[in-house]
Amino acid sequence: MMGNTIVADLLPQSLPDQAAAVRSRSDEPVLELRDISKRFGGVKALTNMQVKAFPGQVVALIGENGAGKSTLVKILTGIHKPDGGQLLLDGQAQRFSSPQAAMKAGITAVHQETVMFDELSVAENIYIGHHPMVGTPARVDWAKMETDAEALFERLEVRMNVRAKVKELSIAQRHFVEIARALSQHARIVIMDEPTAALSQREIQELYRIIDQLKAAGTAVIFISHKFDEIFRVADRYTVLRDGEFVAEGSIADISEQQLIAMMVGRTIAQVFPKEDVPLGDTVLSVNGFSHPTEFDDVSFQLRKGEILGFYGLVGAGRSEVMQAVFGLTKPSRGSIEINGKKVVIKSAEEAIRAGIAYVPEDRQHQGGLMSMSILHNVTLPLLEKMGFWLLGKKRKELSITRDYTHKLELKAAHFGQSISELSGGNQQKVILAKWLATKPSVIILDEPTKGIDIGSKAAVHRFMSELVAQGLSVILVSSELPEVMGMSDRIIVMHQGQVVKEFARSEATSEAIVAAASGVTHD
Amino acid sequence: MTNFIHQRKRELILALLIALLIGLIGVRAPIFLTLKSMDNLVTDMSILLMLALAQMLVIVTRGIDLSIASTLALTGMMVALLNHHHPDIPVLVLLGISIVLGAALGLINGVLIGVFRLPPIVVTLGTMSVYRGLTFVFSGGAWVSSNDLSKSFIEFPLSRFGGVTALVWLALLSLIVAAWVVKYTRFGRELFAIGNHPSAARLVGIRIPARLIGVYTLSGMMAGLCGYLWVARYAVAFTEIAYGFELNVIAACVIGGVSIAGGAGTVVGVVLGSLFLGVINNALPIIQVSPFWQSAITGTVILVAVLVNARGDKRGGKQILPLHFRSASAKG
Amino acid sequence: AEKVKIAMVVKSLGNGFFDAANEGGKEAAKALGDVDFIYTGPTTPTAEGQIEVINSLISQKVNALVISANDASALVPIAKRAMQRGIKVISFDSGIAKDGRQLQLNPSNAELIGVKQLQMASAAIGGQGEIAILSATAQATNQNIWIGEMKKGLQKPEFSKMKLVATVYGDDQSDKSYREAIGLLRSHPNLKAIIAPTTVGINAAAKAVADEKLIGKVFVTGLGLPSEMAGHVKTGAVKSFAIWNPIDLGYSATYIAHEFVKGKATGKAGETLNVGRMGKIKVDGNGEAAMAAPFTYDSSNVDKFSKVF
Amino acid sequence: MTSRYQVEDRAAHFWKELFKRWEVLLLGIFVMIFVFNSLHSDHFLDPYNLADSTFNFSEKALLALPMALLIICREIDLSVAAIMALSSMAMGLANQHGLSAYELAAIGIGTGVLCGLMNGVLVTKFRLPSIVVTIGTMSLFRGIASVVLGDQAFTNYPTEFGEWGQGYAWGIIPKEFIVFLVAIVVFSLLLHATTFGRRLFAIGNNPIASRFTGIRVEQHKLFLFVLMGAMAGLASVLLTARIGSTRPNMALGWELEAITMVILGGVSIAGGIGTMLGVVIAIFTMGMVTYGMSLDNIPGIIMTILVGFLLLVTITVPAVLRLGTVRKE
Ligand SMILES: Nc1ncnc2c1ncn2[C@@H]1O[C@H](COP(=O)(O)OP(=O)(O)OP(=O)(O)O)[C@@H](O)[C@H]1O
Ligand SMILES: Nc1ncnc2c1ncn2[C@@H]1O[C@H](COP(=O)(O)OP(=O)(O)OP(=O)(O)O)[C@@H](O)[C@H]1O
Ligand SMILES: [Mg+2]
Ligand SMILES: [Mg+2]
Repeated sequence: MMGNTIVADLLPQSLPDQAAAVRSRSDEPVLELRDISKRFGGVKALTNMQVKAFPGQVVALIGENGAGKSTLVKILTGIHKPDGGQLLLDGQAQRFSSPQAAMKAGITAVHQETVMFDELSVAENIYIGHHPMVGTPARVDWAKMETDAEALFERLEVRMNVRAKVKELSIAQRHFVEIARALSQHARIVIMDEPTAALSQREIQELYRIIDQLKAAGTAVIFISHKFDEIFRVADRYTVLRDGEFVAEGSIADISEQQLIAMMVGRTIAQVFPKEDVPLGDTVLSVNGFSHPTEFDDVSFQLRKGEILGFYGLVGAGRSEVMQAVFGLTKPSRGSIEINGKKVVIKSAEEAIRAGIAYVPEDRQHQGGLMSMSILHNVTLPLLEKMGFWLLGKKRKELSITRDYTHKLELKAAHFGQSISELSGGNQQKVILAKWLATKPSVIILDEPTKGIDIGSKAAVHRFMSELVAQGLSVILVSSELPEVMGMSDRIIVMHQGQVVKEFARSEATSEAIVAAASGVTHD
Repeated sequence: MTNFIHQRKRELILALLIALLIGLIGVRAPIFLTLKSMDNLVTDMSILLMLALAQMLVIVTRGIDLSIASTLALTGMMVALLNHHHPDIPVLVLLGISIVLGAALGLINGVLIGVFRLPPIVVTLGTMSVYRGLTFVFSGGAWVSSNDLSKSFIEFPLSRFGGVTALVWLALLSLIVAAWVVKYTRFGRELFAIGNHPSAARLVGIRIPARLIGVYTLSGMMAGLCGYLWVARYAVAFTEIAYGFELNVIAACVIGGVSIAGGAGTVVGVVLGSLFLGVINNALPIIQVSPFWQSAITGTVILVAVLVNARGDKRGGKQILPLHFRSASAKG
Repeated sequence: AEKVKIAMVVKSLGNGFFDAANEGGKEAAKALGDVDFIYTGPTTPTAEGQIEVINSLISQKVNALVISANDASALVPIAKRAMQRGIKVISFDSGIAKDGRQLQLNPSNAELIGVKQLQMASAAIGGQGEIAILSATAQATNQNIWIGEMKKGLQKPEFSKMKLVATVYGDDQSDKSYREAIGLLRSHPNLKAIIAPTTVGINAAAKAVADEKLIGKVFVTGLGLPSEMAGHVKTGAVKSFAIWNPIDLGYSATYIAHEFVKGKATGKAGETLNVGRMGKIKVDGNGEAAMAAPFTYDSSNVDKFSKVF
Repeated sequence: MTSRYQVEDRAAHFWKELFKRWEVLLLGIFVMIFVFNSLHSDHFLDPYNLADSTFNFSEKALLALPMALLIICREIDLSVAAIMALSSMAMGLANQHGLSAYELAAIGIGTGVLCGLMNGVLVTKFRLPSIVVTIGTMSLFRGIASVVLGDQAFTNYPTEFGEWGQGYAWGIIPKEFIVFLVAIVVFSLLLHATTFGRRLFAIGNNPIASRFTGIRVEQHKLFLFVLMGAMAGLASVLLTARIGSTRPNMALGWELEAITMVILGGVSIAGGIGTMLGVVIAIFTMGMVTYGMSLDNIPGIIMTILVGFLLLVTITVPAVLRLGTVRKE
């Protein structure tokens, strides 16, 4: 499979022989994991876990944060070696000694982390690790690589300049490059670990279409997501795991969302969006005519005490940039901010924190967490200023603050001295949330606060938001999840290409109207 | 065309600067512009260029090789001693030996960095001391001077083929090989991928340890080859030869726009960077700038070059030298 | 009886000149019978390095230090501390300032060295033409003294037709010295001779002249070791060069140190020192003593001496 | 509301973890070397000799302490030794105008501050990698010293000034060493007991997230470069006082020795990790290794082999162990 990729068979659907063969025994799993265990030091990530994947079917892996989903993916792709258990491919036991071995066996993954090489071209990003070669002495066949890549995107019906450097692409475009990479390898099994986390509604639709194409071609898909609407849309089967252990599996057709949730968390969750009504007070934050040379233009809004203000828009609409400017991280070219009716100038995050604003960024790996620092040090970092110059003898105080806030968010960790790189994605997010809540802000800006968080914790975050506003805080909720925005917000502001296009009161918001506004459709 | 200019902006600016510099020097000392002087210039910068090309491949992986000057001294001393004691070993064999020796020394770096995942700057700082010390141990601190070396040994680097010195031919060959490696081999392409995003490189199945071992071995090989060339060219070997030369090599890369953060760098840039330093080193004695000024001028040039290079290049989260495996455990 | 510990501290290890001086020191130790001889020095020729070495020698309670200094004044404090602890301090070759030693043994007299080099250059180029100097580092004490003497010498009528056009520094690095030499040849097309009073420099200059195919047009001379220079004498790039005998120098310095330890010498002005096989040497008003005039080597004798040092 | 999960305050095997720490390993090495030296040489345990041995590393150690802070912050300064040369030159110039010892020291440290400021501004304002900037300023600073000094040396410093570098307190402990001890206390407190220090760790860990958390990353870095410059100036004051002479090539190569001390001390070159205790133990270990060897008159270059080897071994051993456990999984 190294040098002789042919454009025509890039997509599995044009592999009639193989597809037919696979389909003929589609009741046999193409891939099966039995009794897989994996520990990281003292942490049991997986215990006797089992999964089956069938050709032409999508199996959804469902579990809370830290349940072991990503670990499973890494075992399947040869990145981690399991401590015990069996991996069967077409009924044959296999051991992957390296990622290459897994790739050769036809397993590819779109990982939860971005796997992108900024300085390299789109085409090369797809073929890195398995460049097509030509001639003697063998050399990289650039021409073929580029035409093949173009053909791939044509099949995906995505427009893409394959010679562009990846650093010039948008987040969504990058995602398609990753998907194209997975497809470029004749995979029989494609794994997608939270592929939709950074995609907009429209792009998610695109993805569904691609998954359907894969299924039609007999490819087995393993799909990981925390969003149930997606799971019910794409999956044929489900496998639930809890705390690294197998719980149940079956056909999606035979099960309801409530049942899945119950299996996943081991209890039932009453209400996902428990927004309580809170009387609104005076305006606490007022942003007037904020502009930026490239990112956004003339953005104004008011936030009242006890209010949750939702910001909706497609990825790239500029919401994050506006919030970062409010938080003093970037400098607006024009505009002013008033807090409690008084004009303030915020030139740095430090001043913003002092003014009572907190900002929970969307990119937790790069902007949020201090990955190799402990939970304790992460949570207390923004509080240091208040602690004074000397830290001697203040450990007890730091611990009690950390305990308070992480407890409320149901953090799962061994101890507070643990570095947060050892936590699962969702638990990292909880630490970061705890850090900001501990600053006791009067305005808290949450940028995609539940991205990658499991449903139980998501409910906890939402409940917590309600509690916050009940205590008199004000919340700005930036989210690309429509149900979340609609469920939680008192008011919804929709942005499109750097501008505020529409504002909805809670009562008048309908999903159709919001999506239309976000896509730039104007019909007044 | 405009695209070309856009992509190659740095290189074009640098090339213009060099042309300007050569012009200015020529006005002051026309002798600098003679063919003979130019011939001397390219001969003189050959070793710098060869080492810088190898160093570029290392820096591209987010690494650095501080041990090259010591490797050069050690292999240079070994082949000089060999030649002294066994004058009948042909020069080409010695050339081969110096390459193999250098490769072995580089391999040690490579294994420590690739297999044991140790930071390159620390490993090569350590081997830099060790290799330099071993040079002293093997030579007993004594010189091997021109009288101890055979005529053919000394003459090879400056012997001319088609009017051009062997040194320049070797540099040209290295240049072609480096350009080929960077553009047309999996090895070369994967070095860039590793430098761009090490943990992602692992996920797409690049064998990082093997690649790193390869690139440090290559760097050692080049240093070994240059060890022979250096000793033969200056007809003397002693413990301190090429002391501190690794910084010149790194400076040549940096001036040529190789990003110390890894993942970016071009062969053309490295050639221009080496040329820049070569011109300055050669011209200052000729235009009779007081020798006391040389160091200050070199320093200023490096600073100006990086300032020019860096404009518009805003890479956040920079490190001294970002490591390969650090983000592998960071999850998301 | 208790052995006398004498330590020779040189500018840097791995220098052929000092290795030869070491031989001389060992010879003296053997001749004297009751001497424990230590040969040491820093790796790079810096004053700080020498100070570290001397520090440890003081700790070892040696009886005498024989030092060739990298910096005349920087070694004064540590040498004073040594003297306070009863250690005799003698400098040789490159001296320590007067406060920091009991005697300075010059290999020769600075004026003689300067003039000698001018004479060799003059003989090589027929008494007239442009000459240049390629020195070591700009800080080297002895280099600078000799350069000063050469500049004085050029005022004399017999050298009046020679013109010093440049003084450059190769930092005792072969590549830099080589490049500086090439620079001299380029920028001074009428250059006739390069005087390099340093072993790295004279080697590099000779190589540069040979590579530039200027043998017979430009002559290199200066101070070098026969073993290192023999090749260049053969090619003709160097007609003659000079050096005092470093073995004799090491021998004398060690011998004198022993005299000091035994209380047979004090370093007073006008004192006559007994230097074993070298005879007697007189101390001048500055507390300095000079050994002998430098010896000239050319094609007639270089092979013989290259086997010795 | 109660959480479903229990999170302990600290690791269950806290003490077991402690023994795996780098500092403990280093301390073991230090004790071994100390014992070996005492058995091997009669002169080693002499208190006067031990006190004198600190002359060999006190000034380098003053460079290592702030260097540790910089490296924890993901920066590096290769120009420190060159700053020392330039500071010394400034003091030499001032000395020619007959300034007092205190004024000379102020000028030395002030020059260091200016040099550090220049490094800091180039790194933080222009966002250049510090390794590149300081390779450039290294040439520049030493170059300026060389331009001013030429082939001359500045000497004749006041006696009182010389006393700071050469003198002893209570007749036995070198004054330089006392300066170093004070610096240890100050730097340890700064890094481990203040919010400033905690922020340095945060910056080294993730500069972007630190900025998002309200830390003025660039100001902290700028301050560290200035501090580094000031300490290099202080080291220069002591060195100049000790040797009573200024030359452009003074303290040549000390930057690498200081960095070696820091890395040996367990500070991660990737930033964010390290302790002052480790660095201090590393300084003493290196000091004792070289002192022990020099009592045997082993040439310095052999010592560099040993120090290089020590560096490689101390980083490789934990890596080999780590690799072993990974294999077992
Ligand atoms: N490299 C590692 N070192 C230590 N522990 C790890 C490592 N990788 C994962 N773990 C632990 O294994 C468990 C499972 O993590 P994993 O990332 O598989 O969860 P997940 O189901 O993907 O969660 P999420 O939905 O939050 O992404 C967690 O407790 C996590 O802390
Ligand atoms: N063309 C592009 N090239 C590179 N990066 C881009 C591009 N477009 C957007 N990005 C990056 O993608 C991220 C998301 O874009 P942005 O923050 O502007 O959108 P948003 O409205 O905040 O979207 P969301 O919050 O839903 O992600 C930003 O960090 C931005 O820098
Ligand atoms: Mg996951
Ligand atoms: Mg955004």
